[in-house]
This record gives sequence, structure tokens and C-alpha cells, in this order.
Amino acid sequence: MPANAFPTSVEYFRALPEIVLTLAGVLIMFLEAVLRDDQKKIFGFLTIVGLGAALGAAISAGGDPGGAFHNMLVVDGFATFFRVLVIGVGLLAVFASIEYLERERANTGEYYALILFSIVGQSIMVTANELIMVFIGLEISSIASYVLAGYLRDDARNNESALKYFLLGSFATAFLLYGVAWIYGLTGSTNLFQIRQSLASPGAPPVVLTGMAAALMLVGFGFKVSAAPFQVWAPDVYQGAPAPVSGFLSVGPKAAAFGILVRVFMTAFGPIAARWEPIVWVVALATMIVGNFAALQQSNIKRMLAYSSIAHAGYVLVAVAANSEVGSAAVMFYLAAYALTNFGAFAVVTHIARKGEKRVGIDDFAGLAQRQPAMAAMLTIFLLSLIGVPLTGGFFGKFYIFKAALDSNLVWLTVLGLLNSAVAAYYYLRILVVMYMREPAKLGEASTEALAEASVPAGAALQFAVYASAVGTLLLGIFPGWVLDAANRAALK
Amino acid sequence: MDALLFMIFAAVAVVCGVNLVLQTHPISSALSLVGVMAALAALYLLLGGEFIAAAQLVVYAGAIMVLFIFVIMLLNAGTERKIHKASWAKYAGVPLLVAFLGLVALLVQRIAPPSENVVFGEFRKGTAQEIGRALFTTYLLPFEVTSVLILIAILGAIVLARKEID
Amino acid sequence: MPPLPIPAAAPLSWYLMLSAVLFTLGVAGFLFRRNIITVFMSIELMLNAVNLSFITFSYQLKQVDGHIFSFFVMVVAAAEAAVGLAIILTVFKNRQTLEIDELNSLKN
Amino acid sequence: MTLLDAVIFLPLLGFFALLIAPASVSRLGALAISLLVFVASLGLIGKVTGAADGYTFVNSTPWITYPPIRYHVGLDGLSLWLLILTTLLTPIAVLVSWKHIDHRVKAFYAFLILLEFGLIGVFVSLDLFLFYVFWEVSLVPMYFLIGIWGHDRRIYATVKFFLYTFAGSVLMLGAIIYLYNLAGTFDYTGILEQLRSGRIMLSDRAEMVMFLAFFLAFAIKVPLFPLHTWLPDAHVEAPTAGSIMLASVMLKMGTYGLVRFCLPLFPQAAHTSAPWIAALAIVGIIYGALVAMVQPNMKKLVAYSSVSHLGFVVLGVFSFTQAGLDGAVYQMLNHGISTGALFLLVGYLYERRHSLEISAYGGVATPAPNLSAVFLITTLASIGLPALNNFVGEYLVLQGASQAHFSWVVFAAVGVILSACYMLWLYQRAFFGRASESLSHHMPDLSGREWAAVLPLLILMFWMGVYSQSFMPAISAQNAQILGQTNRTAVASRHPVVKEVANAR
Amino acid sequence: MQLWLIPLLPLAGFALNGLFGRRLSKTAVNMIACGSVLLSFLWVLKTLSSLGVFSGGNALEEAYREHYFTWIRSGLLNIGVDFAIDRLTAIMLMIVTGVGFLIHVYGVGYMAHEGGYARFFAYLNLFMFFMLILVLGANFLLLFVGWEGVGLCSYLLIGFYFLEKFATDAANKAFIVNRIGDFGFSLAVFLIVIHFGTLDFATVFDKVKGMPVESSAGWMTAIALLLLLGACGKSAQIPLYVWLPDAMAGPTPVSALIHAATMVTAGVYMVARSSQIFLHAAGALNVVALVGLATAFFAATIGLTQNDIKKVYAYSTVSQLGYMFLGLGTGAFSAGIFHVMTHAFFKALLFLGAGSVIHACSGEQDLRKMGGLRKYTPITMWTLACATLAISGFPGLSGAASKDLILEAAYDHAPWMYWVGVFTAGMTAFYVTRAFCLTFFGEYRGEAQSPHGHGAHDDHGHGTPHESPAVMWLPLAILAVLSLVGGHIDIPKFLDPMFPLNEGGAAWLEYVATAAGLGGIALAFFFYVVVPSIPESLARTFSGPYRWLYNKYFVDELYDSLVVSPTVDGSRSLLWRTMDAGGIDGLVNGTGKTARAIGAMLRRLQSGSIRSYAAWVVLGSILMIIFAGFAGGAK
Repeated sequence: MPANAFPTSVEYFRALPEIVLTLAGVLIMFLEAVLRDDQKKIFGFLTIVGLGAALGAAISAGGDPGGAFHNMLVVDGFATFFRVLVIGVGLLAVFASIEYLERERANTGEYYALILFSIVGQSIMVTANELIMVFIGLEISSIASYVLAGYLRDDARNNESALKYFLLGSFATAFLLYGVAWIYGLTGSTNLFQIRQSLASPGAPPVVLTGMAAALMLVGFGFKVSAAPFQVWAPDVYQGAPAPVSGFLSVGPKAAAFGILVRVFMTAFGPIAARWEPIVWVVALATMIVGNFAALQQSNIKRMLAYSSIAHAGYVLVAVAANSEVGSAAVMFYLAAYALTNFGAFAVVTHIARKGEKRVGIDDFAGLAQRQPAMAAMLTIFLLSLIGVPLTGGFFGKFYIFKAALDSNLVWLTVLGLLNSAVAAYYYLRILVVMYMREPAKLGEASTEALAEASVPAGAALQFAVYASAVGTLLLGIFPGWVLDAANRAALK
Repeated sequence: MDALLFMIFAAVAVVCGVNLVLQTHPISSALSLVGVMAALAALYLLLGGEFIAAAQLVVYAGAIMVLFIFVIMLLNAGTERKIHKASWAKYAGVPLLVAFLGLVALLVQRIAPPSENVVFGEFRKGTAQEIGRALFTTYLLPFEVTSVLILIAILGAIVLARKEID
Repeated sequence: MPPLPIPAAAPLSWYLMLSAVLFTLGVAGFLFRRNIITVFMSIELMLNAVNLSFITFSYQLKQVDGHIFSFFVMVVAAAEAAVGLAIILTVFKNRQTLEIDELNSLKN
Repeated sequence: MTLLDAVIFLPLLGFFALLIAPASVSRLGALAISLLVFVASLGLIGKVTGAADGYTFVNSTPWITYPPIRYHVGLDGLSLWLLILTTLLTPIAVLVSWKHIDHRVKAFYAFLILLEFGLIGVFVSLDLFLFYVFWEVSLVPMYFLIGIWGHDRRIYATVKFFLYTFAGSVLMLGAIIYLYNLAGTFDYTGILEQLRSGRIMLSDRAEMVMFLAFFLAFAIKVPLFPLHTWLPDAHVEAPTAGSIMLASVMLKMGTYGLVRFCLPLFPQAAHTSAPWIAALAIVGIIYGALVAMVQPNMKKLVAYSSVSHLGFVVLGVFSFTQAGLDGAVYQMLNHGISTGALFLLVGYLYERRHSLEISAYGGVATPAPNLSAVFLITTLASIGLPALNNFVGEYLVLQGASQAHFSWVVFAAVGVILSACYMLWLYQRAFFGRASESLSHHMPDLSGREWAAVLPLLILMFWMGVYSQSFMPAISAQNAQILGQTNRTAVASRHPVVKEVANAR
Repeated sequence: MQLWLIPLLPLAGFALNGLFGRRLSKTAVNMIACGSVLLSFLWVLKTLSSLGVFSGGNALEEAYREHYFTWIRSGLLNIGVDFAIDRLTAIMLMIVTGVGFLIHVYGVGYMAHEGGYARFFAYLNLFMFFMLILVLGANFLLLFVGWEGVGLCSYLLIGFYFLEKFATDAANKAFIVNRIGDFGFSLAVFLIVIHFGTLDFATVFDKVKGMPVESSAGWMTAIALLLLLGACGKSAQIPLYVWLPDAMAGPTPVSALIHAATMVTAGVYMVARSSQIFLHAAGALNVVALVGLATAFFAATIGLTQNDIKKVYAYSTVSQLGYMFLGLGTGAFSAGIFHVMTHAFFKALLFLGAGSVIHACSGEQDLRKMGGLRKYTPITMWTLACATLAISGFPGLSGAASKDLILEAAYDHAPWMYWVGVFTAGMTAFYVTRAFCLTFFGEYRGEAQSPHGHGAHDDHGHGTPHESPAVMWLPLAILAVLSLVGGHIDIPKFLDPMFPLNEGGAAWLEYVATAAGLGGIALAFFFYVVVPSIPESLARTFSGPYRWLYNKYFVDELYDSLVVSPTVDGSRSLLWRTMDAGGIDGLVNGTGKTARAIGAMLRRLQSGSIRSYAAWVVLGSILMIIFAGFAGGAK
């Protein structure tokens, strides 16, 4: 029975971001009930304010690191970095969604509330220091995600996507839980530090068993980060879900999942690294290959981006396999760069898709360079970043990852990863080709309103999301210092 | 005595579980699941988990399963139709399961000292007040956070099912 | 009459084995059942199996934490049930079917 | 902030300026910018040639704190002339595209200037990371130049081009990172110093692996047989300006990389693998020439001839002799001038006749005597007629190679014969004979603009052929250094420089 | 001493005519073209006299040299643009500028009605420039510059009528065959640098002097043979002589200047120049002799049967060049050079005369269509007669003097060579006389009305043959005089310091040779004037050999089927279509296809069925557990 039965103010302060977000979510739900429809325009603004406040809270909370609530959660540089990341992603998501929701005539309140709550879940995940917290955070973010994926409930694609996500997600979570149970049984604790201690202690349980248990947990996490062979859900879900949601899912929850994956495996399971490093090695390779090669022949851009996001998960796993301080820093930086880039791409897709997401075929981007040069240019930046061309964040991300890998002498993994990125170039280039080098054949005989619809300029908010992502991508590519130093300082020792 | 009880309830649980898998009509599956849960509740009791046993009955059997059955009724889901969709799960399923079970069994063999027996009443931490104390001190935060979880569940349910309800 | 050839008390391993069997049964249900709701129930079964493990370990370790954990699992299960069933409802509304194999419009 | 920095970043500024400015002024704007850069770059010559060796205009400012990446640029005899070549050819490319490019003009010139930025950067970077950045950056605009303004199969060609080179360079990136992990710096000079002082040791195997990683990237760019198949497609499909920049400058990135990085950084591996590489180069020389001989398409012909010519360069580099290396570097410039001119003239023909098939021509000499005269001079230059530029380079390369292995030149020199065959045959078919009515109709002689574009190249052909001393000393000095670094670790027995000295006595 | 003026004057002429010629009047062009050459001829005279050549004595026994600037420097290799002049060069200078000037003048008349007038003279001047570089250059590379340069000009001038395919084909052939020779030359250059570290004549030859004569084949022999290969290309020796006969496609003055008088003797000059190397490589020298003899003989046999007047003279040129090589090969370098000079006189004369005849017959070149021209073109006939006698070795004339020296040397070297040479001399006499007779005796066999002359490129067609204008026959006259008396310029004595002459052999050698010559003349006269029916009957009786000779031993066809077409077809079908497009590129594209195939396979695993996805998860978890539990730590 610890002395301070009642939490101190500093502990609340350390949990402030989650509190702020929750309050914002609750407020919106409340207003949803009371406000008239024409007044509901403010939700977007409200959400942004809430997220902004949470962002501030997260940063300031990062000011004095430490545990809180009986070390249920720990606020360190690592946690802060990811908190900021997921909240930032949330901001982008909101900006990108406003126009979309209007276009689809979906009611806004719940949507923003869900976004907020899922961010609560993610930020709990990344701050969690206790498998229970991990589990609950994971569930919060997941359940919110399930709902978001099926948000347009009259859209068959949404339903299917939601159902698949939900069923498989819960299925995988069950494995995760089973693993947790075993770990608990083996180490007698669910606290990450204590797990580490007991694993490192001389009387440690047989490594075979802990390794198996860790493997079971890896199943759960691997599912969340869409690592092969658990990536199967991702393409279907991202393709079916609303475009902005797909963007959000492909970065936010994934980043959080990676955060907790790294934390659990590098800290708690550090002592048995020899057990899981080879697994991650194999998984990373498989993930890269599956993602890149399957993406080669996609005709639906959302699905293609889904595969590409799988591939990128593979790259991050390379850094995880490195299992070093540099590695965790690389993971952080890469996720930051990837988040901006990938979400930006999805934002552009959101815009091009138009009502009912009819225009998500790669051919629908034909001649985009003439119709909407700005959007095309931005998408070009994102794609180049995804390819990993210098002066973009994606390049530096890859660079640091492979640097980490080589630091840990993962030479072959590095070589194969580099070759993979060469393969990946092919399908990204296809989009560039279509945008710049093909005349819009389909629009040629299409009706005038189709043409008009095709060249509707993006709304202010969406444009902001796109440009912000683009600027971020370039900044991370040209002056990566500020993020990278943060990542290095926050890296798990 | 304990052993006998264990065997009985374990048998019930397994039989119901198998039944769940074999039945083609959701209702019967649901009922067998209730059976499993009841049996498990008894086993919890054997393990000294008074509170959990109760919760098991109330929350699971009482609430969740009712919800399930309600939905099944609502959609008046009938027995599964035989549609021949060749999914490799159908063929690879059994070997996979056997392999999985084998591995876990191995795990069990290695982990738990067969010597240690479960003696009813030996474990006294499972009482309501013990759990309550833990919940409101050590596990305060998770407990609070769960509220968000519930909230989001409600929200989600409303979002998705509103039309059907109002 | 001679005593039955059974030990006085069941060893822990039996409980764990039971949970393993139940978990596997849950997986089996997921793999073989074609009705979405049944599949969902199989997941619940898996969660129950996990709970059993928690409780057992908790007994072994003489700790309450396992119970807490399984308690949270129940809560989560409840939440999941609510959302999951809602999702199933929408699916049914759109497709008029609960056949899991008919939900594969998104693929490749 | 040196003059060099100005030369580097002016194109970048120009790029943005062109993006902002209305399309109507793009042509003039691009011309002005490129000319400005050219004039500025001329200012660099004096100081560099003045310095005996080492780098001038060095600017080393931190770019990224960790890992320590510096914006470290500098010029020496090796990079100077390649830089000048770039800045010279860009305005020419602009002039060539004046009429030829009629749609999406703004983007075209923007990309062209951006390309110049990348190319300049490649030649001046002294930080491996910076080098790689520029290396890739130069790839993107070329990708668009070919893909948007190219001919019919442009997309296939440009994707092929991008993937080929990208695939090569990613492995180089791996090697660069590996070097960094060893040396703790990306600074070229720093790494070199550590290698020399033995502060970092490479096992033979590691050295060979990294050498190959670098070499592959460069060999693809060169392109060295059998990695050349992207070149003909890229050239045929590219617009004239693209072909010019590609052939004259981009290919030199590869050979430059070989000289600048492969040799000094991995001398042992370079020496070990030299025979194989030389063999490939020789095969490329003869093979390229033979295949060029039977091409029905002018651009393809010139493209394959490039394969052949650059084989000479590689041969010279891997002869590890002063003469060979000097010749190789000089040959880079020569090839830039003469092949650039060839593509330019082929472009002129294309603008007139809208065909690249040789059979579509014949008898051009009658309606367009000046054009054919210029073409003839260029042809003669590219087949290495004495008193024209290529001769000096080819002679030195072969001389050097002969000092390394006489048997090499016995084969390599066959390429000289063959070059005469395919070029003269091309000239005969395209320019001699009686001109058809339609042809002489659409074959006006050179216009003032066209003269302006081609004249500098002509002058250089003669200048570089007759008075190589204006260029050679700077190159020689630098090469001597590189050779020193390369041959230090090489076994004395197969140490060509020693042999050369012996012969001198 | 401004040696550089000598080549630069023609270059200036070239520049002026080349750039502005099309805008200048004909007279202006003439002035520039001939003037520049005349000036450089005069400058040669002035230079030589100021060097005291004409005042006899031991002038120029030491080469006089001027250094202008460094051309190529790399490491220890340093090649300057230096001109040097010694006795050998002096002679060549005289020949080149002198004969060159005469031919320029002749060209004024011959080309009077041609298109591309300025172009013609520009090329001619450019040729003079390179030829003078060739003879003045003081190192191998500079020699090579002139060497390639004259090759270029010959290419341009052979292809002068570039509308005609045969002309441009001949031009390409000439250039490429020469390239094959240059291949050898350049390899020799590389070897020289390897072994001497320099290319400067003086230095190299000094070093060679110090070395022992190479009895067995060593690198010195290699150098010599490679040089010989180069010489064979330029001087049309077996096996590379094939280009010269085709080269007659060019205007006749070109044939006279480049393909008879000057350029083709460059090979001889080069071998003589590097005599030291050859003298130190005995084997190589012997090869030179053999090549020369063979060439002389076979070319002569071919010459017997040709009907195109220029072809006849072309083969005679080849054959005469063979003589020169024979001279060189037998160590009589001075004799060889001597023959170069005399040959320049009479062969230039022969060609110019032929040109005049062709001109007279308005473009007809076939001997069978001529005849009886003696009444129309007396001057041409007499001048040609001089030339014919000279080449046939008529006693006292220029040809005899040089040829006998060569034959004597051959006898010293190996008697059988002498006999072959003598026989060849007889044949030579025969076929030149034959040409002469067919041209001037009998009746005119050409059709009276030829639409227009000089093939397609002449606008003054007219019926009966006519004498050429003075501007054309004056050079003829001068050359006639030279070929009569040229033999009395004692070149061997002049060259003695450079090439010590082994004292002449027995007198009978001369008589035999002369007899052979006269015999040839007589026989030809008998065949083609007295009893014109004999040749046909002979050709009929010996139809086999005749066809062989008439078709030049089918050598062109042989080369074509053995070398040219295999290369071209092989490159097209095998290298390009099969290897490049099919093999390498196929591999590249194949990689892409494979990748896409893998992609398609992976896509199909994404069946969309939830249960199979779940199965994946289970499978994955099983694998992971196994890996972690048992294969773990296997890193």
C-alpha cells in the first residue's frame, strides 16, 4: 500500500493532455446534443482548440518527466515525442476532415469526439508504463478507429472496412492479452520496469517461455502496426474507410503502436532481445517485401497507399530490429516524417476523390498537373518523400533507419531494405507519370460538370493540411536537426 | 474434492465451447457460450476469485450475452447457409489449431509446477474489498480511464446504430 | 468403497491447460463459423480463456493484480460488444446478411 | 559565402524565380539566368588553375548537427572544368529548346535550371552526404524533362532511367552510411585523411564490397557495358535539351565519381578489380561501336557511340597512369562538347524534318551546307581526328592504358577504327547523295539562334584539340594527387607510375 | 626562320576560300588558292636557300628545328608542336609545294566549269597544309596529325562529287582503310612512348642508334611492323591497297596531287624517317621489301587489263609505290625517296595528262571509247609520251634513274627480288604504253555526241575532242620537262649523310632492266597499234586468268564477304537485336516483370475473406512462437 494513496497535482499535470482531450471530447458530445445544426460549424474549431491545448499540455508536461499514478504512466522524452506526434496528426486529420464531412453530409460532432478520444487512447498508449494501461489505451484508440472506419454507415465499403477492422482487431488483441497473461504469470508483474528487472534477474524465468510470451504480444502489436503476416487487414480497411480516416489510421494509431512496441520490447523485453530480434528481422523483411511488391499492381490509390504504408512499417521495423538507442531515435524520426508525408498524400486523395469517393482510381489523377498544379506539386513532394529522394523527410527517415541498422551490423537487412526502396520507387513513379505525363483521357469525353468537379479547388482547411504537411516534409528533409535532436534526446537508453 | 469439481466444470466448459464451435445456429452458440461462462465463474470461485466470479456472471452472462441474444433476435439470424467459398482457413484450420494448442500446452507443461495444487480458500485476495482497494489506489488511473472507454463505446454504438434505434 | 483415483486437488497446470483449450476453441470458432455474430462470440470465448489464465496466475502468485486485469478485460469486452454489435447492425442493414464470407468486396 | 556558392545557388534561385514569373518570360528568364551562372562560373577559373593542387573556394558550414553533415564544397582542377561544362551547356540547352518546346514552357525551363543546380552540386560536393543529395536531386528534373517533353515512348524510357539509376545509387547510400559509421564523418577529405593515416582500417572484403557499391552506382550512370541499356531509350525519347544535358553532363557524374571517390577511397579494391573493369570497358568500346554502326535511328546511334566513348574514359581511369587519368578527365570534357554538339545538331535536323530515322534524310548537304559543314566538323571531332578535341583525350587514354597493359589498347584501339565507320556512314547516308524534293523544302540552313548555340562548341573543339594546355595543367595536378592516393597502397610491381618513370630514363 | 609560315599560308587560303569562297569571284578564289601555295613554295625556297641547301656543302646535315608551343603534356610525356627540317624534309617540301602548285594551276582550268569550285580549292589548300605538317612535324604525333589530316582531305576530295554514291562510298572506303593503317601507327606510337618515353624524332632515333640490331623479333620489330602497317594504309600497299583505285572517283587533279604525287608517298616518307628503327629490326625491314615487291608485282598484273585510263594509272601508282617500299626494304632509303620524287613528276604528269584527255573527251574515261586523239590533242600527247617513257624506265629519263637504283639494291638484297622487279618493270612499260596507244592511236571510238561531259557534273558538252586550255597544258609541259631531266637531280648524294648509299652493283643490272622496259613498250606498241586484234584473242584464249586480273583478283569481293558484311550483319542481328535488345534489356525488363508477377501473387493472398486473414494471424503467431521458443537467439 503506497504512502500517497491520493494522486498529487503534478501527477494530474503529467496526465494533462489526456484530460484536456477527454474534456474537449465530452464538451463536443454535449454540444452535439444541444446545438442547432447551423451552429455545429464550430466543432471543427473547437476540436482544433482542444488539440492545440493538449499539444501545449503535452509539451509542458514533457518539461518535468517522471511517473504518475503509481507509475501507471511515465512521462519521458519518448512519451512526449509521441504524444506531440499523435496530437499533431490529429490536428492535420481535423483540418483535412472539415471539408470532407460537409461534402458527405455526415454529422460532425461524433466524428471529432471520436478523433479526440482515439488520440486520448494513443497518447495513453505511448505514455503507459503498465501493460494494463497499454491494453486499455490500445482498446480506446482501436474502438474509436473501428467506429471511424465505418463512420459513413450507409456506405457499404465503410461497413465492411469497419467490420474487418473490428473482428480482426479484437482477434489479434486476444492474442496480445494471452501474451500479457503469460508474461504476468512468468514475471509476476505487468509493470514494464519490474518485468525488465525480473527478466534480467538471475532467477529469471526460462527464456524459452518468456520468448514465447513475447512472441504472442508481438502478434498483437504486429497487427496494429500492420506487420507481415498480420498486415492483411490494412489494405481492405484503408481502402474502405473514409479517405481522411484512412490517412489518420495509417499514421496516428500506427505511430502509437510503434511507440509502445518499441517501449515494451526495448525496455521490458530488453534482456531477452536475442529472442525477438531475429523475429523482428524476418518480419521487417517480409513486411517490406509484401508491401512494396503487392503495391506494384494496384489501381486504387487508397489501396496502393495502404500497401505503401505497410512497406514503410517494414522500414520502421528494420530500426526496431536494430534495437539500439540510435534505432529508437530512427523510429521516432521516421514516424514523424512518414506521418506528415503519408497523411499529406491521403489529404490530397481526399480532395481528389470528391463526393462519395468516386475518383480514387490512379487514372483519375491523369492530367492533374494541368487541372490543379498546386495539388499535383504537393502530391509530388509527398511521393518523392515516400520514394526517399533527398531533401525530403522520407529520405532522412530512411537514412537514419539504415544508419541504425548498419550500426547494429544488420548489413543484409540494410541491403535488402535499400533494394526494396528501389522497387518502391516504381509504383510511386506511376502516379507521377499519370499526373504529369498523361493527358486526362477519361475527362476527354467526360461531361462538363465532371470536368468542373474534377477541377474544384480545395477548401482552405484542406489546403492548410496539405501545405502544412508538405512544408513539414520539406523541413524534415532540409533541416531535420530540430526533430532529430529531439528524437535523439528522447531515445530510449 | 476440488479436483472433482474442477473436472466437472472444466468438462462443462469444454463441452459448451465445442458446442459453440459446432452449432450452426447463433442462438445455440450463444447459449453454449453462456454455459462456458457459468462454468468459468465456478472455476474462478475455486481459485478464490469471489468478486470476479460474481462479475463474470453479472457482466458477461448477465449483460453481454443478453445483448448478443437481443441482437440475434433483432436480426433474426437463422442457421448459416452453406456457401462454398473456398477459404484456405477451412483446410489449414485444423492443423493450425492443433499446432497452436500443442505449443501452448508445451508452454503450460514447462511453466506450472505440477506439484502446486489449487486448494479452495487458500487464496483470500479475491474478495471485493481487496479488489476495491486495489482499484482505487494502485489502479486508480486505469479505472478512471475505463470511463473513457465506456464513453467511447456508447458514442460508437450511437453513431453506428442510431437509425435503427430512433 | 475405494477412493476414486483422483488427486485431492487439481494442479494449476490443469487450469492453464483448460484456458489454453478454450482459447483454441475460440480461435476455432473464428476460423470455422460463418455467422458474424458467432465469430464475434468466439472472440468473447478467447477473452474468457485469457481471464482464466489471469486468475490462475493470480492464484499462483498470490496477487490481486490478475483479478484486476481480468476485470478490465471484462469491461473492455463489454465495450467491444456494444460497438461490435452496432457495427454488425450496420453491416446487416446494408447487406441483409450475416454470412462472413459474403463480406469480401474489398480485396487484392 | 564564396563565388562558388553563388554559382551553386543562383540556379536554385532562378528555379523559384521561374516558377513565380509568368510563363511568357520563361524563355528569356532561363536564358538570362543560365548565362549569368555561366559568366559567374568563368570567374572561378583563374583562382583554381592558379592553385597548384587542393581545393579552392572551400566553404564548409555545418548543415545538420547530428549526424555531422556539412555543406562542404570546393573546387579543384578535376571539378572545375566539369562545372564550366555544365554552366556552358545549360544556356545552350535553353537556346536549343527555344522553338522546339512549345507546351508547358514554364515548367520545362524551371526543370532545366533545377537540373543545372543538381549537376553543379554533384561536381563541387566534398561531403559524401551532400554529394548523394545532389546526385539524387539531379535525377528528378531529368525524369520530368524526359517524361513530359519526350517522344512517344518517353514514359517507358524515363521510368527505366529513374529506376536504373536509383537502384544503383541506393546501394551507394548504404556504403556511404557504412563509411560514416566507421569514420564518424561524411566529410570526404576527413575520411580520406583517416584512411590514409590508418585511423580506420577496412578489411579487404569490406573495402571490395563498398568499392562495388560505389562502382555500381557510377557504372550505371556512365554507363558501363552491360549496364547501358537505359541510355539508348532515354536519349531517343528525351527532348534535345534533355539529351544534351544527359549525354554531356549527367554521364560525367558517373566517371567523375569513379575518379573522385572510387579510386582514392578504395585503392586496393580498385587495383584488384581493375582488370575486370578494364575488360568491361573494352568490351563496351567495341560493342557500343558495333551496335551504333547498325542503328537506323540517329539518336540511338549517338547514344551507343557514347557507350563506346565512355568506355575509353573508364579504361583510362583504371589504367592508374597519369596519362590515362588525364586523358580520361579530358575525354569527359571532350565527350561533353562533341556529343553535346551531335545531339544538338540532330535536334536541329529533327526540328526540320520531324524524324530521327536516318533513312528519312539524305542529301542534306545540298540545301543546308552550313549545317552539314558543322555536322561534319563535329563528326570528325567525335571520331578523334587530330587537332580536334577528342584526339587528345583518346590518345592520352590509350597511351596510359598501353603503359598499364599493352594488350588492352590493342583491342581498345579497334574502337577508333569503328568510330570512323559508324560516324562516316551516318554522315554519308544523312548528308550526301541527292536530296529529295520534300527534304530540300524543309531544310533551311542554320538560323542565327542555332549558330549561337553551336558556335561555342565548335570553337571549343578546335581550342581543346590544338591548345590543350589551357585546360590540362589544372587537371594533371589534381590527377597526380589522386593517383598518389590511389597507388600508395597498390603493389609496386604493377605500379604504372613507377614504370612510367623507368621508361622516361 | 618562320617555318610555320610554310603550312600556314595554305591554311589561310583554306580559311578564306572555305568561309567566304561562295561569295567570292572565281578569279579571287584562284588567286587565293594558287597564290597561297605559290607563296609557301617560295617561302620553302627562301628557307632552304637561307639554310644553304642550294649552295651545296654540308648544309642541313643537322636538322634545323623550331619549337612553338606545348601541345600535350601529361606527367613525363611532353609533346610539343615542333617543326624540324632536314634534307629529307627539304626534298619532300620541294616536291609537295612545287608539284602541288602546278596541280593547283592545272585545277583552275580543269575545274573551270565545275560546281563547288571554291570548296574544291579550299580542300586542296587544306590538304597542302596537312601534308606540310606531315613532312615538317618533328615528332611522331605531329606526323600523325598531318597523316590523319591528309587522310581527311583525301576523304573530302574523293567524295567531292557527293551526289554520287560511288564517290562517297569510295571516300568512306579510303578513310576507313586508312584508319586500319592508323591503328597500327598509333599502336606503334604507344610502344615508342613506353620504350623511349618520348615521341620526338631526334631523341628517339638517338636512343635507337645506341641499341643493338634486333635479330630476333622483339619490341623494336613490333614497332617497325606496326609502323609498316600504317604505311601500308597510307601508301596503298598489300593488303590495304584496295582504297586507292576507287579513290579515282575524285577529280583528276586530286588523283594527281594526292593519290599519285604526294599523300600516298607519306608512307614512304614515314618509313624513311624512322629508318633507324627499321635498320635495328632486320626482320621488319625484310617484310617491308617483301610487301613492296608483292604489291609492285600484283598491282602491275592488274594494271595490264584495266580499261579505265585512270584505273590503269592508279594501279601503276600502287605498283610504283611497291617499288619505293622495295627500295626502302632493301636498305636503299635514298633510292626510295629518289623514286618518290621522280614518280611525283611523271605520275602527276600521267594523271594530269589523263585528265586533259578526259577533259578532251568530255568526261569519257574508258580507253575503249578513245583512240586517235593524237590529231586533236597534240600537246597532251607529247607530254604524256614523256611521262610514259619516263615510267617505263627509258634510259636517261627520270624513272630509269631511280628505278635502277632500287633494283640494284634489290639484287644486293636478294637476286630473285631483282628479277621479279625487272619483270614488273616490263609489265609496267607494257600497260602504260598500252594506255597511251589506245588513247592516241587508231581511230576515235567515242560517240560523237555526248550529252554532257565529266559524268553528270559538267555543263559544256561538245562533240569532237579538243585540246585543253593553256592553263592546263602549261603545267603539263613543266612536268614533262621535269620527268625528262628529273633523274639528274642527284638525290641519293644529297641524302648520303642521312642514308649512306651502298655503292651500285654491276652495270648489267641496268641494261637488263632497261631492256625489260623497252621490251614492254615494244610489245604494247605491237599489240595495240600494229596488230590490234591480238589482245582480244589473248583474252579469249586465257579467259580464266584474264577474268581474274580484270576483276583485280576479286580482292574487294573477298574483303567484303570476309570482313565487312559479317561485321555489319553480326552487329545487327547478333549484338543489337539478340544480345542488347533481347539479352541485356530483356533481363532488365524481365526483372520488372518478375517483380510484378510476385506482386500479383501477393495480391491474391489478400483474398478479402476475414477467415483467411484470421488464419494468417494464427499461422504467424505459431511461427513466431516456434521461432522465439526454439530457433530464438539464432541471429
